[in-house]
Order: sequence, then structure tokens, then C-alpha cells
Amino acid sequence: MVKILWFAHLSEAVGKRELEIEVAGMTVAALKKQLQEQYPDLVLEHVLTAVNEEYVADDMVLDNGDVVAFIPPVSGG
Amino acid sequence: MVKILWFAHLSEAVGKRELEIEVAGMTVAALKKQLQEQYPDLVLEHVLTAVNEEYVADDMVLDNGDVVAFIPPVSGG
Amino acid sequence: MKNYEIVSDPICIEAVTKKVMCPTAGAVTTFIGTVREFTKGKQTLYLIYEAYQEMAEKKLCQIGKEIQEKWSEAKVAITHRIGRLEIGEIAVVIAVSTPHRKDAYLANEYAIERIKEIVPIWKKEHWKDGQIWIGDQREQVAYPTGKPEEDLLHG
Amino acid sequence: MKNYEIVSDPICIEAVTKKVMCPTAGAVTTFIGTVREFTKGKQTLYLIYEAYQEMAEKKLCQIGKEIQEKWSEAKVAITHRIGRLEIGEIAVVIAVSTPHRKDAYLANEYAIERIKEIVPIWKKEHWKDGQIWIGDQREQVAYPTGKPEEDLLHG
Repeated sequence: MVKILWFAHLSEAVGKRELEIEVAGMTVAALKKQLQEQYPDLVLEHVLTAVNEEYVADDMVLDNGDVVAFIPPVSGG
Repeated sequence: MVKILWFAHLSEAVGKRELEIEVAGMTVAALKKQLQEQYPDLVLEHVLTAVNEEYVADDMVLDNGDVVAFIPPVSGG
Repeated sequence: MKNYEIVSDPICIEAVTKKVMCPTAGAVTTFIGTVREFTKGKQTLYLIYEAYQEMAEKKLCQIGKEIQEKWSEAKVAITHRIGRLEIGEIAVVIAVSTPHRKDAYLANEYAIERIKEIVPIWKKEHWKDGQIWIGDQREQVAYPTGKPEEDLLHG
Repeated sequence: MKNYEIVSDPICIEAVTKKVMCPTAGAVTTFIGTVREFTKGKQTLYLIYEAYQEMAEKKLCQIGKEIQEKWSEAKVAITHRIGRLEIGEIAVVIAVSTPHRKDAYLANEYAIERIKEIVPIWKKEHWKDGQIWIGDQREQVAYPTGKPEEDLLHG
């Protein structure tokens, strides 16, 4: 199982803040594709991905227990 | 009469903080010359002059009631 | 004492600044980001800031390390507030101390630029006629659709 | 409320900063100058700051006006302390607010540079083995004789 965290407008698009999903062994790119099929309102092209609180590339392979966060362009400060 | 204010090491060189002196009608340059003759330890070459709280040039003519301050290089901040 | 913090309560400028003051530092700069009422003529009523808190604190700490690599004697403290903020309230305080002043300005500005690039914090503007997540870290573009038109993070 | 002040008591960073915070300003920078213990390996015990107070306040006010000519929406407040200051104590606080952050850094740095050029305030360093009036506004040259070798003000 992998835990997915949603923030800002992404959280509004999927209607929740967290999601547990069985995707261990998948790449980040594959996970994104699957989520976009599942949630038609979800746009992830310009969103970065963090796994376990570090930014990662799309070809990273997910592992059981990973925490995946999708990070839309930030606007703090 | 003109009032003269001394600060920092100039005040130590002349041994006082204020001086009243009869120099109305003189230029700043002439006043400086007279003071350097009066106080051999006093060096005014690299010191700016303020009259009534504004920096002035050496050819300014002093008037009765003027407050003259000699401003060595500043070091605030 | 944590030098990199995400908090929900009002930020005390003095408290953040004190974290970086020390006998070897002659210069301290702070940057205080506040909620502005008007942006390009449009009136903001209030803001909501949201953060991925653990990662945001980690990234603030990373920015501090980046600064110390560039300015070895710098000390850094950053506090960012989340939740609802009213007009004029403080969203972020960045304090940097260095032995000499030039570095304190440069390092501080570096910190705010990096916050707007890599720290997972988002703001939602609330106006009289609507609300929107501000989607661009350079504060120039908002995405009403939630769909950024350009990839500014990699741009 | 005076925005340009010479004071004898400790300076409160928050109080100076509050003077420039307002709904139209999104960015505030402060510069805090503190008494550094070591300068080029030499240990300072304490400092005495002396000012030509009336003129110094007038010149601080002039710097504020210069800033508003360059950055028309800037708000500025400057407080400088005089008298005896211990290591780590605050000598000066400069606060500048502007609608956008870049200007707040630039205007603040402009203020400290101008203070070191035109504001009649002097510091006397006290070390274990002596004391000296620091005679150069750029803090690089001291004049043991009281005789500056170069005219840095006009230089």
C-alpha cells in the first residue's frame, strides 16, 4: 500500500485529502496515469511529485509504505 | 556670536563640547584656519562642516547666531 | 528552539530574529511577508495558507543549509504561518545574520526566492466575488481551472 | 509617532517594524545592526555611540525622503541608539515596507549605506588595550591619531 496526499486545488479536484492505494512496484508516471483515469477532473501534468518528503522523478518505482504527495506550483512566502 | 559644536575625537582634541566665538562675517574656511591656530592638536582637513544642521561648503559666510558643527567621518549604523 | 517552523499562531518578529542574533554577527536582516489588501486593483478579503507541514519544514531547513554553503557564517531562521490570515497579518518571517551586512541582504533574498520555488505551501485568495488557489510560485499567474498553462517549476 | 529617531534606550525591533506595516505593503525588510564582538580578530568590549542628535534625526528623515523619491510607495522608519552598547546589543533598526519584495531589499540597503555616509553619528570602540573613535564611515579604517589619511566622504 502507498499513501497519497492531496493539497490545494488537487484536494478539491479529488474530493479528499488522503488516499491509500495498492500500487507498490509501479512508477510515479504509471500512478499518475492511473489516477487521472480515476479522477477526470485531475490534472497532474504540471504538478511535481514528492515521495517520503523529497521531490522525485517520474521514473521512480514506488514501494510499500511510501507516502506520495502531489505538489502543485507553490505560493508561500 | 557663533556657537561651535565638537564631536568624537575633535571634542577630545579641543577639550570641550561647545565654544562661543565672535566670527560673524567670516567664511567657514577662515574660521577653520583660526581654530587650527588656536588648537594645535586640531586637524580639520578631512572634516565636513555643518551650519544650522546642514552640510555647507568652505566659502560660506557665517552669520550671528549660526550653529557650526564640525563633522568627522561618520561611523554610525 | 526550532529554526524552521510552520505555525498556526501569529508570528513574533522579535522571537524569530533573536534566534539568529549572536556576538559574531554584526548584521541581521529580516523579511516580513504580510497579506496585502490590493493586488493589481483587486481587493483581497483574507487568505488561507495550506502546507504539507513535515515536508515544508524539511525544505525550509534545506534552504538554510544552502545558505550556509554559500555564506558559511550565516545563521538562518524561518517561520511560516498557515491557516486563515487577515489583511496586514504576517505570513512569513525570515531572519538571517552574518558578520557583514551585504551578505545578510543577499542571503535573505535568496531565502524568499527559494521558498517560492520549493517549499510546499499554497495560498488561496478570497475576494468579494470568489476564491482561488494561487498556482504560481512567482505570484504572477493564478489558475482558475487548476490547470497551470506552463511548467514554471521546471521552466 | 516619530519615524526617524535617535534614542538612548534599547530598541524594540517589533515597534520600529510596525511603523511601516500597512495593508498596501506586502513586503517589509528590516536591517538590525548589532555590536559585533570580534572585528578582524580584535575583541571589542563595548562601544560608545555619540550623535549630533538634531542633525542626525534630520538626516535620517532626508534618507527617508530620498527613498520615497526612488521607490514612491516605500514607507521607512529608522531608529539609532546612542550611548554605551554591550556586545550583541542593537545599534540601529531600519524598517522599509513596499508593495513588492525586491524594492524592500534595495531600499533598505540604500538606507544603511546612506547612514554610513551622511548621518552624524560616531562610534568609539573599547578594547582590552585601548579605545578609539572609528573614523571611517565604511568601517574599514580607524584613525589612531584622529587624522584620517584620505577624504573618504568626498572620495
